[in-house]
Amino acid sequence: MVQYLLMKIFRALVTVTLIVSAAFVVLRLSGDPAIIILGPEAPPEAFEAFRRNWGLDQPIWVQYFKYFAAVFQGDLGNSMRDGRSALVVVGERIPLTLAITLPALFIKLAIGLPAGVMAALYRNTWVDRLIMMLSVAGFTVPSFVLGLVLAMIFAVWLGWLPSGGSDTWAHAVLPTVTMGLVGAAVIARFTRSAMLEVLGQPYIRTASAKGLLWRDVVRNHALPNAAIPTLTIIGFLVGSLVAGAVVVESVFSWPGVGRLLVNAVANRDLAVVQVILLLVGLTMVGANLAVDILYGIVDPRLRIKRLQAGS
Amino acid sequence: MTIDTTPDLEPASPTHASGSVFTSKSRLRAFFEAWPPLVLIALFWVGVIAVVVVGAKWIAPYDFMALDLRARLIPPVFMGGDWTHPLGTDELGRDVLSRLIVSIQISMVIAFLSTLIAAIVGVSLGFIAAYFRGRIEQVILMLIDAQAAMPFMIIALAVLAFLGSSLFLFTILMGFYGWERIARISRGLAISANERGYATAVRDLGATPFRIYSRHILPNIASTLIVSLTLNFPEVILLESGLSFLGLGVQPPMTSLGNMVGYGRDYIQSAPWIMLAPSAAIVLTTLSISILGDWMRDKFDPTLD
Amino acid sequence: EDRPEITVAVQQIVNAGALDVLREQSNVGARVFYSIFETLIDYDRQNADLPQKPGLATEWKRIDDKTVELKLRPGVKFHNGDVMTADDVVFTFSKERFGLLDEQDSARKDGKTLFTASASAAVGGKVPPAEVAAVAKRAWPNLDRVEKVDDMTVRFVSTVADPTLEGRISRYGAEILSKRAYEEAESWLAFAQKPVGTGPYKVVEFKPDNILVLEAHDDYWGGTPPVKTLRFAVVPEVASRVNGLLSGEYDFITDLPPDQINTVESNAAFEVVGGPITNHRLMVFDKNNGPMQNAKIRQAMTHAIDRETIVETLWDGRTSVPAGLQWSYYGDMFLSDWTVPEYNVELAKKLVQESGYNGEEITFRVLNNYYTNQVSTAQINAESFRQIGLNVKIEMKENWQQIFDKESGPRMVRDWSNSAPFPDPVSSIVNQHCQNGQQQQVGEWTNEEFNALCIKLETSTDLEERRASFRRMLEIAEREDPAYTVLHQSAIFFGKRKDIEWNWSGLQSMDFRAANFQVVAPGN
Amino acid sequence: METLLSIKDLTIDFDQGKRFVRALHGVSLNVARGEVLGVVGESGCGKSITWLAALGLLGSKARISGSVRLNGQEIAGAPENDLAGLRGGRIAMIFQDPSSSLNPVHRIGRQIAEALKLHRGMTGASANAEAARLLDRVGIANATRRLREYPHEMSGGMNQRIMIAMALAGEPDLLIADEPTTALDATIQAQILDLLTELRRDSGMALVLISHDLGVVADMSDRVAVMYGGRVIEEADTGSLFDSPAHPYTRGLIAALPDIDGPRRRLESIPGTVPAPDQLPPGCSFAPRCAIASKICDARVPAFLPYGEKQSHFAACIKCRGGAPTETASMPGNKSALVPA
Amino acid sequence: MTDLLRVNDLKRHYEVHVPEGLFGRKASLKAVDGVSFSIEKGRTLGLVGESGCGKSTTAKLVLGLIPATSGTVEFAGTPVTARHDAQWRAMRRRMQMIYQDPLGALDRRLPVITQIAEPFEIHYAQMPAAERTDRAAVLMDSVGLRPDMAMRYPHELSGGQRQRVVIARALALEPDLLVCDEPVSALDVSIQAQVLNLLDDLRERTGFAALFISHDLKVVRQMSDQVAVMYLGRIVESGLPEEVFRRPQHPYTKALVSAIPTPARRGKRERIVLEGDPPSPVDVPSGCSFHTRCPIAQASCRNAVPQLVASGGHAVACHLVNAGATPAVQAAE
Ligand SMILES: Nc1ncnc2c1ncn2[C@@H]1O[C@H](COP(=O)(O)OP(=O)(O)OP(=O)(O)O)[C@@H](O)[C@H]1O
Ligand SMILES: Nc1ncnc2c1ncn2[C@@H]1O[C@H](COP(=O)(O)OP(=O)(O)OP(=O)(O)O)[C@@H](O)[C@H]1O
Ligand SMILES: [Mg+2]
Ligand SMILES: [Mg+2]
Repeated sequence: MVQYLLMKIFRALVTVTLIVSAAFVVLRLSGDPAIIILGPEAPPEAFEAFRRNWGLDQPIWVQYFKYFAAVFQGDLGNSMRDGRSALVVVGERIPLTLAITLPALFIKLAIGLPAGVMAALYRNTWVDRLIMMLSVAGFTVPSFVLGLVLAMIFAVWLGWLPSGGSDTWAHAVLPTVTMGLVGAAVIARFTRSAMLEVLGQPYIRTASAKGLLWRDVVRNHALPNAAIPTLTIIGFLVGSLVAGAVVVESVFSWPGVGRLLVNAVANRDLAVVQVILLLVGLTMVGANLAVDILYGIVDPRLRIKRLQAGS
Repeated sequence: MTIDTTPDLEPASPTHASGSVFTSKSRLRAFFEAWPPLVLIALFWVGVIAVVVVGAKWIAPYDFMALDLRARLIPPVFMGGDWTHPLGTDELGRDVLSRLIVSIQISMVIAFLSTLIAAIVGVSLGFIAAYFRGRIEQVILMLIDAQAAMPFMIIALAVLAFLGSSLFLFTILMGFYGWERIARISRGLAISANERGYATAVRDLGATPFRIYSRHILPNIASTLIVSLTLNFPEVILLESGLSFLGLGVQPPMTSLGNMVGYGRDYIQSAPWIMLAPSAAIVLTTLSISILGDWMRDKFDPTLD
Repeated sequence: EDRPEITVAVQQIVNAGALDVLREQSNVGARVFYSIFETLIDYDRQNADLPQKPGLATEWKRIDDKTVELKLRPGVKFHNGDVMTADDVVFTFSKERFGLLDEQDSARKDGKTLFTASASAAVGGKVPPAEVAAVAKRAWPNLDRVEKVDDMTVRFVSTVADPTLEGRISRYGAEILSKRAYEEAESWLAFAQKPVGTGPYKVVEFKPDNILVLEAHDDYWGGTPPVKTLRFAVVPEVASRVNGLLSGEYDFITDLPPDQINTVESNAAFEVVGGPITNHRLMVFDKNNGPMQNAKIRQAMTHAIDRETIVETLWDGRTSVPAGLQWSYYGDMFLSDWTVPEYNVELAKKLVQESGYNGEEITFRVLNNYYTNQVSTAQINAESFRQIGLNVKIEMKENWQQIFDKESGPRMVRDWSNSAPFPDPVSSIVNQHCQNGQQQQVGEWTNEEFNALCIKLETSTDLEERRASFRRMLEIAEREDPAYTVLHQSAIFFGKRKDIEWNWSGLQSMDFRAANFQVVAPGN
Repeated sequence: METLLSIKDLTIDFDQGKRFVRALHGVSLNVARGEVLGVVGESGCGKSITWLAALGLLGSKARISGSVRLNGQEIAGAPENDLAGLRGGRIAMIFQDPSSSLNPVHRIGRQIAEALKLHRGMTGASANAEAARLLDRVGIANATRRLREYPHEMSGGMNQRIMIAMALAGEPDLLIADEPTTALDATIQAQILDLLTELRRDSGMALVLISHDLGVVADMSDRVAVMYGGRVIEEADTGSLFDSPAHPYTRGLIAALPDIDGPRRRLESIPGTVPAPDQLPPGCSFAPRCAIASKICDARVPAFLPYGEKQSHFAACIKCRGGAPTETASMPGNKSALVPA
Repeated sequence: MTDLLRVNDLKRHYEVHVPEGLFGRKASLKAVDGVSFSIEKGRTLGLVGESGCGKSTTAKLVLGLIPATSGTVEFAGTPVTARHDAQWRAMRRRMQMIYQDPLGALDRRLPVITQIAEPFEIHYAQMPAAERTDRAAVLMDSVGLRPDMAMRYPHELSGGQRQRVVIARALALEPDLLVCDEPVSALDVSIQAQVLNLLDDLRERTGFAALFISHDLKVVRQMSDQVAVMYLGRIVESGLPEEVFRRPQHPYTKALVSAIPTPARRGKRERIVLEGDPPSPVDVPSGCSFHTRCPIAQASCRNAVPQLVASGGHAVACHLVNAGATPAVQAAE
C-alpha cells in the first residue's frame, strides 16, 4: 500500500513538473510581461529595466533552470506585478474561491445525486425523461450565458440579489447557483448510469428475494453500491474546486483564483500562474488519492484488488 | 438434420405459422418506444444543422462579413424589426441570420474535425498504452494526467500566440481537448478486450498486433467510443464558446457560435438577439447530440444480448 | 455622518498592481490617483479646454529658461497629518524616490536571479523597481535638481533650456508624496500599497484586481470631501457593470462602451456622462515590411478610413476626429489649421495603383478590445482597405508583445493610442514617435528629417520655431511618410446615478471633491 | 401429501420493444410440503422465470398471468408489500453464482441480520447470535469472525452457504434453489448438496431444485419436472422419470450425458438447438429436433397427459401417449441402450 | 512413436500481493508447480481438476502464450517460447486452442465465415480471397454448419454452433496439436454431446493430438486416451481413463469420482464429501498439498511432497498409496 501510494505520488510529481514546464515555456515565449504589465505607453527604458530586473533578458533555458533551482529551494517566486510572494498572492484568493466552489459542490451533489437516482429508478418513464432533459439542458448552456441571464433576472429585474462583487454572502448566491446548476446536470447523468448498472446486479434481486421492500432494497443495497463509481466524479469535482470557476468568477466579478489565473496568464505573471498550476495539479492528485483511499473504505473488494494492481 | 420440411400439411393455426405467442403493441406505441419523440426531435434538429452546414453558402441571405454601419443593431422580426434582417443585425450592421448560419457551419466543422482528431489521437495513444503496458503505458498515463490537470486556457493561449489565429490550427487545438478521456476509455476497453477472449483468440491464431487492434478491437469498441464522442462533441462547442469568452476562441473576422456569443454578451441588454440566436443554436445542438448519445448508449447497452 | 458611501465599478484599478504613479503608466490608474494625490500645478479638469490652475502650489514663475519657482500652498495636510513643506516636494523629485541612487541600483543588481530573490530585493529596503527609475528618467530627462528655497518655496532647475517644465510639473506622475511616510514605510511596496498623498481621500484597503477602498481625508485643504467612503470595485465584464449599476450596487460605472449608453439611460434613474479625452486612437505603420515599404500604400490607407462614420456610428457622435496628433489644450502650440488626411476613396485607389501594389497580404494586428470598440473599428477599416484593393488580413493578438513581435510574421499595421499628459507636443509626438519614442525604438519607422526636428521641438524656446517644427513633423509623420494615422479622439463614458451631480474630465481623472460631487436628492 | 405451493397456467410475456413475446406458456406445477421437486431443462427454457414470477421478482418488462397459490391462498398479483412479507419468510430463494448475489459492500453478518430482522424481528445481539448459529448450521467454522467479513473474502462455496444461511433465517416452508451448485467445483458441489439434504431432513422444508444437471436433480429430488421451450413437457417421480422416460426430449437428455462408469460409448446427441421464444415451431416445440416426430406433432401443442400406468407420470407427447412411444425408431447415432442396465 | 509434445517440470509462479497486516505482503502464487507430461501424435491427454488448480495456466504454457517460470515445453522437437515474434506467430499454424467461452472467443462484429477464413488471411496472405472463402465453406460443412449460416454474426448462432465456428477456425490450418480448454463447459447438456461427438469425429479424420481440459470427469473420460488429475498446480494422478476413474488411487481423485452426480448412479453410491475448500495456491500446504482435506492423511503427509510414482501406466502422487504399493494398481495394468 505504501509502495502504491509512493508510486502514485511519484507519478503525480512528474505530472505536475510536466505541467509547470509546459506552462513555463508557453508563458515565456508567448508574451513579454514588461510590455503587458507596464502598458504600451510606458517608455522603452522601463521595459528594459523591468526585463533586467526579473531576469527576462536571459536565455530562456537559463530562466528555466533558475526557476526550478529556486522552486527546489522552496522559493516559488514573486508576482511581477507587485513583487509580492506568489504564494501569498494566490493564498489570498483561495478562501474566496472556496467560498463559492464548496457550496456549489454541495448544490451539485444535493441536486444531481437524487435526480440521477430518481431517473434510474424510474427509467424510461416521464420522470426519467424530464430529469434527463433538464440535466442535459443544464449542461449545454454556456455558463456565462446562464450567469448573465440569472444576474439579469435576479439582480436587475427582481433586485433580490447583487449582480457581482464579493462583500456579503448574498454576493455568493448567484455564482454558486450558476456553477451548481451546471454541475448538477453532469452529476445527475453520471449517477443515473451508475445506478442503472447497480440495479442490474444479482445482489439486488437477492435483496428483494429476502423480503425487503423495494425502497429498502434501493436504500440499503443499491445506493451504497452506486455511490462507489460516483466517487470518481466527485473526486474530479473536488480536484477542480480551486480553479474551476474561471468563467463564473469573471461574470460575477468574484475575485477568486480563477480570475487571478486569467489575469496572471494575460499578464504573463509566471510565478503566480505556476503556483496556481501547482495548486490545481496537487489538488487533482490529492483528490485522486483521496478517492483511491475512499474507494478502499467504501468498497471492501478493492482493498484487495488495489493492492494487487500495485504490483 | 431432422427439420420436417414436408409441405403438404397446414400449419396448426393459419394466423401464425409458428408456435410463438406474440402480443403486438399498438403501432404508435411501439414506434414511439423505439423512437422516443425527443430523439426524433433531436434527429430532426441535427438534420437541419447538417443541411445548414452543407449549404451555408447558399442559404445565407447576406455575406456574413458585409457590414453596414447605417443599419446597426436592427432588432429581429419578432422584436419589431422587419424581414430584410429576420434575426436583426449586430453592432456593425451585419446580418445576424447570415452570421448565425456561417457560425453554425464553422462551429460544427470545428467540433466535428476536432472530435475526430481527439478520437484518432486518443485511440492511438490508448491502444499503444494497452499494447505495450509497462513504462510506455506509464508515460502515456502521465501525459493523460498532465493534460487533464492543465487548464485548457494555457494551451489555447500557446497556440494563439505561437501559431496565430488560423482556423485550421484552432481546430487542431480543440482536438487536443478530450483526447485524454478518449485515450483513457480506449485503453481501458482495449485492455479488457485483450482479457476477453476474442482478441486473445485472434492473437493465438498468429495475427499481428496491428491486425488485432485495427481489425478486431477497434470495431468492437467503436460503439462505446462513438457514445463518448457524442459527449465530446457538445463539449467542444461549449469549450469554444468559453474560450471566446476569454477572448481566445475563433477570432474575428471569422465567426463562430462561441465568437458570436462572446462578442454579443456586452449587448445582452441592449441587443439581446446578437447573443440569443447563437446561444439557442448551441443549446439546441448540444442538447440534440447529447440526447442522441444517451439514446445510443441505451441502444448499445450490452445487456441487450 | 450623512456623507454617502460611493462605489465605482471599474474595469481595473491599476494594471501594474501597485499604487505608484511612476509605475502605473496606463491611463487606467489616472482615475483613482486624483483622489489620492495631487500635483503642484493642476488643471481645471472639468473644463474642456483644460486650463492650468494652482494645485499644491499657489503660484509659480519662470526665473529663467531653465528654472521655475513655485510657492507652496500653506496648510496642506497629508493623509498622515503632516503638513506639506518644501522638503516633501524636494523628496518627491529626489533620486532616492526615483530609485536612481547608486546603492539602489546596485541593490537591484544584487538581487540574485529571476522571479524570486531579485523581487524581494526590489521591494525591500525601499528600492523602487527598476522600471520606476526608468519612467522617472523619461519623465524628467533634463531635471537637474529641485531646490528648497524656503519651507514654502521650491525651485525646479533643468540642465538645459526647457519650455515644458511647467507642463511636466503638472503632469500625471508628478504627484507629491509625503517624505516621512515614504521613509517610514517598510518597503517600496508597502508604500505603494498604502501611499500617503494630499488628496481628498486616503487609502484604507487595496487588493489588486479586486477592490480599492478610500476614506474621506477630513483635513483636506480643499474642503471636506463629500463622500465618506469611496470604493473602486473591479468588475471586468461590461454587462456585469451595467447590471450592477441598474440594480443599484454601484453608483458609478466606468469604461462604458458607447453602445451601452442607451441601455443605461433607458432607466430614468441613471445617466451617462463622458466624452473625448486627451488621448487619440491611432493606426500605426511599420514601414519596413512588404507593401508597407511604399509610402503610397500608407498614404492610401490614411485616405481610405471613413473616420466620420466611425465616430458617428460606433461612437454615437460623442467624440470627434481631431486635427492630427494634437489637442486644443496645447494652447500656443496647437495648429488649428492642421487636419487629418481626407476620406477619399478615389484618391486612395489611385495611390494604390500608383504604388504598383500586387495584392500582397497586409497583416493588421489587433488586440481583443484593449481599446473600446477596437475590434469593430478594425473590422470596419479592414473592410475599407479591401474596398481600395488592399488585401488586408486581421490578425488577432493576445498581448502587446505579440503585436510587436517580428518573428511570427511581417509586422505591418497595428493599433495604438497616444496620450498627451501635459499640454505640449513633446508629451505626445516626441515621447511616442521620436528617436526615443516607442515606435522608433521597436524599429517600425524612422525618418531623418523628422528626427532632427524632434530635437528642435524639445529644446528650442522660440515659439514660432517650435510651431514650424511641429507642423513639419506632422506633415512627415501623417502625410508624406506616414508613421501613423489618427483615427479619432478617444472618449470615455461613465454610467452614474442621475441624482448625483458629477462631471468627467478629459484627463481621465475622477474628481470626487466637493466642487464636483453633489447628491441632489436623497439617493434611492 | 398436502400441497404447499401450486402454480397454475402461469404465462409470462416479455416486452421486446415492438411486441410482447411469450416465454412461458401456461406452466402448472405443485410442490408439496417437505417434498423435493427437481426442475430440469436446457438453458433458456423458463426454469428460473417460473419461480421468479411466482415471487413477483421479474422486472416491469414481464407481463404475468396465471395463478400462484401458497397454502391455497392466491399470491399472484398480490400487492408488493404482501409479497415482500412472503419472500424470505415463507418462500426463500437462492441463486446461481453466489459471489455476485451477495452485496459486496456489506458484511456477511449485516446481510443475514437483515433477514432476521425482517422475518423474526431480531436485532442487536440476539440477531448476531442467531446469525452465528445459522452459519454454524451451514457448516462454516469460526462463525463469529466470519460474520464480520465481506463476501469477496470468502470462496464461492462459502458464499453459497451464506446464501443458504440467509434463506434459513426466515425459517421458510419452501426453499427455491436456482442452480445452487452450477458455479461451484465438484467437491464443493457435493458439500452443498449434502448440506441441503441434511437441512431438509431436519426442518421438513420443501425444496425446489432448479438445475440443468440431470445428475444433481436425480440425486436430490423426489419428483422431477422437465421443461422445454417454456412448457413442462414431462413430470414424474424421480425413479420412473429416469428409468422410463417418456418424452423423446427427456430421453435425449439422459442419453446425451457421458457416463463415468460402464463402457465408453459414442454420445447420443439431440440435433439442433432449443428454439428461441420468438421462433417456436407450431405444435410441439421439440418436434424439429425429434427423431420420431411426424406431421401431427406440428399440428397442435400436445396435451400434458398421464403416461404409463403410474398416475404420477405425465408427459406432453402425442407419440408416447399412454405408454411407450409409439414409434421406437432409434434416434440418430443411437448405438447403445437408452438407460444403462 | 515419438512424442509430439513434451512438457518437463513446468512451473509458473505469479507475484501477487496478499492483504496481510497493514500493507499486505508480496507472495508467490504457484499456479503450476512442476508438471511433466507428454502427448504422442494423434493422442489426447485429458486434464481434470477443480477451479484454480492450474489447468488453464498449463494450457497457456504449453502453447507459449505466457512464459514459464521454469521447465521446458518442446513441440515436435523445438522448444516453445513465449516471445510473440514472427516465429512464434508462424508456430500457431501447428498448434491451436479452443476456449471455454465461444462467444467471447469470436469477434461479435464479423460474420462467422470471415472469422473462419481469418487464419488463411493471416498465414497465407497470398491466397486469393475466393479460395479462402471456399476453404472456409468446406470447413463449415465439416463441422456441421449449414452454408446459410455463413453470413451470420456470432450472437445469431446458438452456443453449440458458435463452438463449432471456433473449432472450424482452430482446425483451418490443420494443426498438429489442439488444446481444448473447457470446450463444452459453457454448453447445455444436449449441445455438449454434439460438440464432443464432433471433436471425436474430427480427430479421427485429421489425426491431431489434443490436450483436453475440463473439470468434468465424465467429459474427460469421454474424450481422452490418457488422463491427468491436477490439484494445486501438480498432477496427483495419471493413467488411462478407465483406470483412473474406475479405480482411483489418490484420495482426492476418489473423492472427485465419487462426487460426480449421474442419473445412473442415483442413490447407489456414497459421496465422499471433502471438508473445506481447496487451499489458496499462495499458501500451498507443506508436504502433500492435499493433506489438509484428505480423509486419510497422516502426520507424515505434512512433511514430504509426494512424487508421482508410476506403476505401469498408472501414476499416483500419494505417500500412503505408494507406500502401500497397492496390488490393485498393478493388477489393473
Ligand atoms: N428480463 C427478461 N426480459 C426478457 N426476456 C427474459 C427476461 N428474463 C428471461 N427472459 C427470457 O425468458 C426465457 C426463460 O428464461 P429463464 O431465465 O427462465 O431460463 P432458464 O431456464 O432459467 O435458463 P438458465 O438455465 O440459463 O438459467 C429466456 O429465453 C430468456 O431469454
Ligand atoms: N495473471 C495471473 N496473475 C495472478 N494469478 C493468476 C493469474 N492467472 C492465473 N492465476 C492464478 O493461478 C491459479 C491457476 O489458474 P488457472 O486459470 O490455471 O486455473 P484453472 O485450473 O484453469 O481454473 P478454472 O477451472 O477456474 O479455469 C489460480 O489460483 C489463479 O488465480
Ligand atoms: Mg436460470
Ligand atoms: Mg481455466
